[in-house]
Amino acid sequence: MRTPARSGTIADVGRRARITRSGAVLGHVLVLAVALATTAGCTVSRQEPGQATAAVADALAQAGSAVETTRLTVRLLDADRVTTPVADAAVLDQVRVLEESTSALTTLVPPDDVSSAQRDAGLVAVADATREVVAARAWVAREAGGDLSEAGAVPLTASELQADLARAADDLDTALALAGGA
Amino acid sequence: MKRLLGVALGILTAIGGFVDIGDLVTNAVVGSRFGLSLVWVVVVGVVGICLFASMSGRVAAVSGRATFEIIRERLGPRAAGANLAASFAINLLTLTAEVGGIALALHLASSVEPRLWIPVAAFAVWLVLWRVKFQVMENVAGLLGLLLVGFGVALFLLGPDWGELLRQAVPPSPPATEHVATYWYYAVALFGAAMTPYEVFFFSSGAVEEGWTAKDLAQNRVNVLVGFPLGGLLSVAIAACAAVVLLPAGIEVSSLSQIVLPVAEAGGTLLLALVIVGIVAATFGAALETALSSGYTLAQYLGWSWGKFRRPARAARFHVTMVVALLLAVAILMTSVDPVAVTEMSVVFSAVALPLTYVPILLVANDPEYMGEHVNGRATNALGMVYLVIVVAAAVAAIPLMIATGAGS
Amino acid sequence: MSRDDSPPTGVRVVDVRLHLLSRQVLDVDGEPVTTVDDLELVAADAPEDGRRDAVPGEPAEVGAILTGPVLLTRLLGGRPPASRWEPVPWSDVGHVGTAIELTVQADSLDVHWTEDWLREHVVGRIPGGRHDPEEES
Amino acid sequence: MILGDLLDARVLGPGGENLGFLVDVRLALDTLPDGGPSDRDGRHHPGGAAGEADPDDAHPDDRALSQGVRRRDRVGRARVVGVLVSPRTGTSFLGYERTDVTAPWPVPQLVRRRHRGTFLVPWDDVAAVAPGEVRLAAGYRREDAALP
Repeated sequence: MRTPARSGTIADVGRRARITRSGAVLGHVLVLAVALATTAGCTVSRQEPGQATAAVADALAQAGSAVETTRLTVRLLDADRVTTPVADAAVLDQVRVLEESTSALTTLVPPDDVSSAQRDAGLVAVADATREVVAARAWVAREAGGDLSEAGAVPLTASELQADLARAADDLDTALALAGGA
Repeated sequence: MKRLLGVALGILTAIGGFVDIGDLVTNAVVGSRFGLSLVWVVVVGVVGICLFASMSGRVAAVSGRATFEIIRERLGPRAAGANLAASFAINLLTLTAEVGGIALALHLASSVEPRLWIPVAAFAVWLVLWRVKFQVMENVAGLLGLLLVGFGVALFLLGPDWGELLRQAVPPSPPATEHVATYWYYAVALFGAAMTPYEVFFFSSGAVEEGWTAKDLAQNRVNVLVGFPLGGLLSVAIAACAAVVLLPAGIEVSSLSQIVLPVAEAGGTLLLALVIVGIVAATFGAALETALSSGYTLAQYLGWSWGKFRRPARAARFHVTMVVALLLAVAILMTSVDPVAVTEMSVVFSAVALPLTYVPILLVANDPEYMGEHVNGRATNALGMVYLVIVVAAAVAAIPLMIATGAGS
Repeated sequence: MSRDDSPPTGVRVVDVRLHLLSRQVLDVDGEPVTTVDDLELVAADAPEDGRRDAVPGEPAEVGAILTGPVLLTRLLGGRPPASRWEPVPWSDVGHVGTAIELTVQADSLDVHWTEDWLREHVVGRIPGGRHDPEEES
Repeated sequence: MILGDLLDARVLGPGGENLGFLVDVRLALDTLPDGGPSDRDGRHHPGGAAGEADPDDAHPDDRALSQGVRRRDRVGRARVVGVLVSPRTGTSFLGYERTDVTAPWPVPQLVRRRHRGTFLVPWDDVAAVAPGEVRLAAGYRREDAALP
């Protein structure tokens, strides 16, 4: 057959044409995605100056959720409505959430004095909450039959623990109000 | 009588098989943050998956070709190859989420570290794929998954203010504390969770392998049209439990352990134990389906022999693909990534990938070359086009919303 | 060529991309073999032994279904040397429907080496690899 | 020659003018009488387990639906009829411009519009094939692209 000599030119033209076509489609898709992303991005409050304050509020809301989860878990375990593996897992998960809140606050660079004060208040409240949740985990372990009775920091009763957790939750709320959160 | 039993079994497994880790996590997260104000999305998603699954089942049964064979035929090797890469990656993400879900649920049952459960769970999935008669595994996983009805029981035991729940749902009224972009982000995630594409690969491949007759097709349509809406009701119950117990306490769901707390509150340890078994079964069943789907997509694109009815040696590349997918899933989980985060990611990307499978199925369902007299009717096509718009809109919006909201935080 | 010599009863017009390319190829037992990645065109009415390549403008017909590396080059451009084609002779094709059905068994074709290799060296060696999942064990 | 050389190639007229892209190749398949020596009954599904049985006299409800379209004619040679040229390329693999499928509205209508002007050139009129480029002979014919 009159097979084309592989003289390059024609072959290259054809191939290039093909590559350009698929490249053009990909290009359109990318442009569309970026355009959408930027327009959508503009509508969100994160882009505004109160960024640091919002980040503090987010971290505190997260911590608040963790403390409330722990309170619920302790109440359920005390009423024998939840199994100890679930209770232990639930509280352990909350310890991790509080770690995240802490690192969110510690890695934040507050741009001004106001947000700096908010951050510091938040750090104190989260540290306090972490202590209480860790204590709750020890209490759960003891309820599960782990021999931790020697550990001095473990609250003796569920109601003591609940009171501590409630105080920690209130402190978080106060700090959150300071950061303008609901 | 036996026939009735078969229908009942089919419906029950469809209900149990509807909920997977994606539905579980997304519904609980949404319930704890938005109450029932996103229930409408579940309704839209359930109608969509009914339409999509029954259409792909019909296409597969009539044409004798499974979904990814059709995608390759219609889109050609290049576009279908891109589609394959995306679908396979997202399916792998879903598989990872399901295996992680099994491990988390077993952690709740045993308090043994999830990291130790991950390889065990993956091995068990492989063993079942390798050895167990398919009908058996599908029915066992589906029926045990039905224990998730415990969420519905819990909702009644909680005795919520039904009027208030209804007010949240109709008209949808999201809490003022949440940003509107976050609301829509979770709407897309919930839609992706209800309409996960792997169910369609799975469903259509089954139809081809089993060589469905008109009778089989009719029965499967019943399974889908009755089972999936009831499964959707289960999803709503999960969201409602979170909305009743967690939302007022200001708890935002970020882990599986929080999802089951409302059940414990309502029904105590017994109901809790049943629900945990249900979660293990539902995620295990979904892990089987997603692992199979990874084999189906690749094998169908490349024309390999595939299928659960073949001896593994008669579908060697198919089985090797599934093993590789499971190993990849384990490797991802072993980087100590949070399975719940993987799940949230997987449902959003499922929404992104939906048009890739939905569009070819819709087109082929209208092609007389494939379908003969069984082409779509007018009503199906009208609904099909409405969903085409919804599916494309969700896919286009998903990633911008994800970036804008910082993945919903 | 082992095509049986019954006279054609008619003609069916198909478009390659629409009806043949990327279709599933099944062997005589219904086992999937491959997909149609490309087709080789040869000169029509050539002597049996000396098959000639197709020439534009002169009668041409399909000589073989090609699979294997041809897929990769169709994706990425270029074309593999003829020695790397994995051909299934068109004379082995029986039916053309939503799948292409062959009149021979997959094992008699040499387009299967990856499957065979994995079967012999990996899957067949794992306990249960040759077990029929539908039989009670 | 392989088909990959032809598909998506640029199509040039005898004078080198650009006519569009080669979107498809048309073949004529000889159909053979069914039930010949190479025909076998009782193999309808890839699934071995479900694939047995199904005698042809079974009740229609008990036969796999896919039998209706899966096995069409037994075919013989596949001769090249001609090449299809579209002024544009891309979505043509859907083939709507060559069939009379109208559903789902409005997809076929839009695709058809995009491929208006697609025509069939008989293989006799193809003068030369080079990678990425097909040249037509002088006095080439443009025929209707519709599939019969």
